[in-house]
Amino acid sequence: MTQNNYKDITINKRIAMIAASELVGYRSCFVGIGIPSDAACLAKITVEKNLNLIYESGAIGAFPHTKSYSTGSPSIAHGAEMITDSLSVFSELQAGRIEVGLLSAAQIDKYGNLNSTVIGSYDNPKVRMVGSGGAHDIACLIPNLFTLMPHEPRRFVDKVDFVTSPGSGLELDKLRSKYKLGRGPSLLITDRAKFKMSVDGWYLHSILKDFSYEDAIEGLPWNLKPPASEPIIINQDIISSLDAIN
Amino acid sequence: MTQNNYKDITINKRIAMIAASELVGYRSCFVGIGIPSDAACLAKITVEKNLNLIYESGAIGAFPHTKSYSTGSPSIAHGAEMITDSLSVFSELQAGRIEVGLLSAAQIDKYGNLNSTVIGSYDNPKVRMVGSGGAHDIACLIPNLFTLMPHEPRRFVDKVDFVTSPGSGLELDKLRSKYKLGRGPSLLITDRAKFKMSVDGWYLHSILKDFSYEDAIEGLPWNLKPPASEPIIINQDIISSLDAIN
Amino acid sequence: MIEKISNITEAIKKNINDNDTIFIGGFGHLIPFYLTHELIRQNKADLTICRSGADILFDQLIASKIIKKVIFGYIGNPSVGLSHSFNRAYKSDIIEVEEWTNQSMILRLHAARMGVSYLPSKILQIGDKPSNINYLKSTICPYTGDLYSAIPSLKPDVALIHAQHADKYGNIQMWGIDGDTIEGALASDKIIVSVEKIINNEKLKEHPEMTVIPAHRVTSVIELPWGAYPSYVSGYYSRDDDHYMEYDQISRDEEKLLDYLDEWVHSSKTLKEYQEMIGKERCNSLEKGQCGKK
Amino acid sequence: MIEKISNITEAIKKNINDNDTIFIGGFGHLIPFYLTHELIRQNKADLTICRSGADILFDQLIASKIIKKVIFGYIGNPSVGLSHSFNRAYKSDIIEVEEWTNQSMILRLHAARMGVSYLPSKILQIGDKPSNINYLKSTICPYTGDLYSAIPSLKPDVALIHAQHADKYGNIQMWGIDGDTIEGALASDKIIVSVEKIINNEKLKEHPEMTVIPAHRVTSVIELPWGAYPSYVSGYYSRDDDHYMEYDQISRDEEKLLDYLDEWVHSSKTLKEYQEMIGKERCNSLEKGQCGKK
Repeated sequence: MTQNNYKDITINKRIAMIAASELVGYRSCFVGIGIPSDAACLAKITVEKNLNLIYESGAIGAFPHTKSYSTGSPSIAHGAEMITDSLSVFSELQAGRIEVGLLSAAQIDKYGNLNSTVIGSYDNPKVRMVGSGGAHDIACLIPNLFTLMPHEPRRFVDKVDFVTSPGSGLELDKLRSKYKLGRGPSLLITDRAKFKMSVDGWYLHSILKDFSYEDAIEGLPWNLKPPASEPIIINQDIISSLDAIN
Repeated sequence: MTQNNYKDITINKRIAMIAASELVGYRSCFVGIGIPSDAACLAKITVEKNLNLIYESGAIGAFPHTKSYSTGSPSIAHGAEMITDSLSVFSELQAGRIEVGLLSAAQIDKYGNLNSTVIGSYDNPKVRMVGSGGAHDIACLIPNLFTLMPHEPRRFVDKVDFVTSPGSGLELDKLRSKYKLGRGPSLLITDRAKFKMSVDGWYLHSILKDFSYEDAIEGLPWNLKPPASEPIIINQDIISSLDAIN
Repeated sequence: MIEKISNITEAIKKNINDNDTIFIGGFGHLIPFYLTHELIRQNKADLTICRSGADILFDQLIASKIIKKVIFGYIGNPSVGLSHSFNRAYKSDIIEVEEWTNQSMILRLHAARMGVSYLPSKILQIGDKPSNINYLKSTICPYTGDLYSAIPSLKPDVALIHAQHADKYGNIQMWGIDGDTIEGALASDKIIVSVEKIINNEKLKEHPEMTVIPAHRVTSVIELPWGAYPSYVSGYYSRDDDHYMEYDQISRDEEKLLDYLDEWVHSSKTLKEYQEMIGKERCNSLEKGQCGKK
Repeated sequence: MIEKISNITEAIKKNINDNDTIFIGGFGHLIPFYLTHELIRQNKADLTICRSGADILFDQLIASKIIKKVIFGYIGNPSVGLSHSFNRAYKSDIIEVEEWTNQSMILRLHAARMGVSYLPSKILQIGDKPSNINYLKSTICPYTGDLYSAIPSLKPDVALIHAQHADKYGNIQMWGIDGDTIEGALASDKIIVSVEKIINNEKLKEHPEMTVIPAHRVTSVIELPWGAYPSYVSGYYSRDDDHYMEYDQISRDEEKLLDYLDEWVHSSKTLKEYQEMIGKERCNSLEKGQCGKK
């Protein structure tokens, strides 16, 4: 499978495989349903067997083998090493005891602010979405935050309509330090590239093999220079295990 | 057994039987080891079958059949309907969800202040005792507090050496209201009599059958008038069940 | 001992008043659908409903126009889509909304459970705050000077929850995913519980660590097997994911949703009718589905 | 997966430094006697020990002169009498003391577990405060104006606890009386656990609701059957009440106590020696004694 063109892999799996590569070295990961959960599962069965998956429903050491609709789904409970309550999990989060978190959202901006609340104004929105859930809490508290987004240009904006989950950058960094919060999103992973955070917002760090610079920035509203780093090549173990995730 | 002279009953059982009589109508009781536990068990098997016994160790709906040394002893866990943690039990206490509490101590004063910390000064005591445990917390928070004391005159003082568990009376009532606390001790039960709380401290409410006014106040330092109420006669069911407690 | 076993009509009629604030249990798991539907059948009015993550049961209550206010951290149809009835009500301003986050909702309930009027937390100090919680205040640690949000307590009048087992005195046993169900129940003044099965007190005492709410805190217990359908019950039956997906389509259309509510709520006046709506075949299949430890 | 199984010498040597603050688990039940005795055998220095209700294990540590400070809500020999070594040390001013109440100790640990530097509580506003906690401050609810004590968090460096089971990855399973054991463990930076039995991961996952500490939080696991003697372990053995009563007599006399420590601690260099001190007959009798669910 090494000869494969990465473009033949589905969008969600491409995001999951890049994210899984980034989870090496972590022991505990706060995950939500969807691509975050897939990425963490993929890491756990390949490059980071020591990773403990933690869901806000209270499942710890979980490892869902089938599609999960809710963090409280049977597949999350099934095979978990521990089931406690949400208070315990969020307490661990606030105490800085969970190392890394993965989030997705409807919109992301230049500083990694995420929006899952409204498109338009809060009181009179065009689209009313599901709200924060635990996303705000994770974005504030987790020491290391990775944001995962399919490369759909409408999701990438200069300024999100509503800051559900706060980002990073010069202004927010000061507040994060003042309130003793996590350092905010350090990484943005799309299905085409990897972006890292600087005081001036996201910069393009590296591009997935088989994709061009133009692919990586296509339709994104930010000013993004070509990356200094080599193309992203994914560990063969991860590629071989992609069928194990949904 | 109705003809029995109450003086033939042991001191601890006499206290327990009066206290058990007072527990009618309550649904939940915070109990410690010793006479409090005995009294609550006695009530539960006789006059108040609906009483749920709650121990600070986290045992709820407990019903120890053998002697317990610690609130965490096997006999407390054995046959309990629920075992949770101490945080939960103290939370229920602070939320006003436990109706009545029973406490004992080394010293008691006129306003129901209890001492289980030191005899003498705190920093340089004659006797250093075990400290509050949960006693301070119960005395502050429980809506209804009964104090149980063997009639040993040295335990009854004008002013306790250290207020481990705060009492009642004019001054403390104001503070209890300011801090939204429980109303403090309303009842003192000895093996000879029952005392109730007024703004001026304890008054002698009634005397156990077979004991005299002189017996009831013997060696007590407070100014106690003869009671207006009839002698205390204990429900026959309670008397018949005294063998069930230690 | 006082026996707490009741029937659903009486339990809801006696214990829930118009204008009450109601915590509804279930975090993906153990959502008290049938018990809560009784609020709709009895046409209660001006209720406030609350929990951290709310799913389609909240949508149904809002569609039934018995809700004055909703307090939540998340509201949607998990992994499927939006809460369409909530969204319609939100846009047309016919319900009050108080929007928090999951952690802050849980801390609100935890504060009430612990008997204090607020708890300090690091969250909700940066980012946008929904205008409905502009009243949120801050607090400062007197030792470290650390700055916190002061998360205000939320003490519901009544909790409606579903669990696996209870004894007749009202001791409640539950296992599997809890989320904020126990926290919300213990925060509430009254607790009404539907269970898959009433078991006897001796059997219950074999596993005191499985008891999550003690008898003296419980108002009423009702035996309602399948009462958590289309959510699931560990040890009993799996989640009907298809039902949730179909609900997404149905609830986009107000007319279709009224038909759905007529079938699944108004016409299911007895538990037997609800079980018939689910159907024998589906029951069999869900009992065989993944649902965790017996 | 990282394996956490260790031996007692290494676990204590590597993970505990002089001057550390150590939470010691066990509330009547599951007191980690043998594991904690290793602190004495290794002659650690200037330790601070803490928990809510402390019993004779604290007395032994104080008698061994390795303790600089003790933080507690209760200290004694439950239902039997006083902590004589503590009392001698208290009167001769050779240890620092910080005396709270059981609820405030638990709230201190709960604050650390929740990641905040204080929690509001109604207690400790009236009555006498031990002079050692004159530093206690107050706080006020910004919504209701309610007045509270600000209970400061307490985050121990290490927790030493005993439980029934662990798997080799460090998932810990426990049942029966907990008290503040889990709260104190989760509040701590490192967690060292002795267990009656190592079980395999598959068996552990049959009961995920019995897991109380997840693998990634645990530093070391050591299999030490009878490690909680003379306290007890639900499902394994009962409490040796006689030992506690004899200890009261022995610990009144410093000479006798040194002999006791020599036998039960210094000479019990291996677990086998400790078990021999207990004796086969006593073990058999305690296994048959009341000890709760298997």
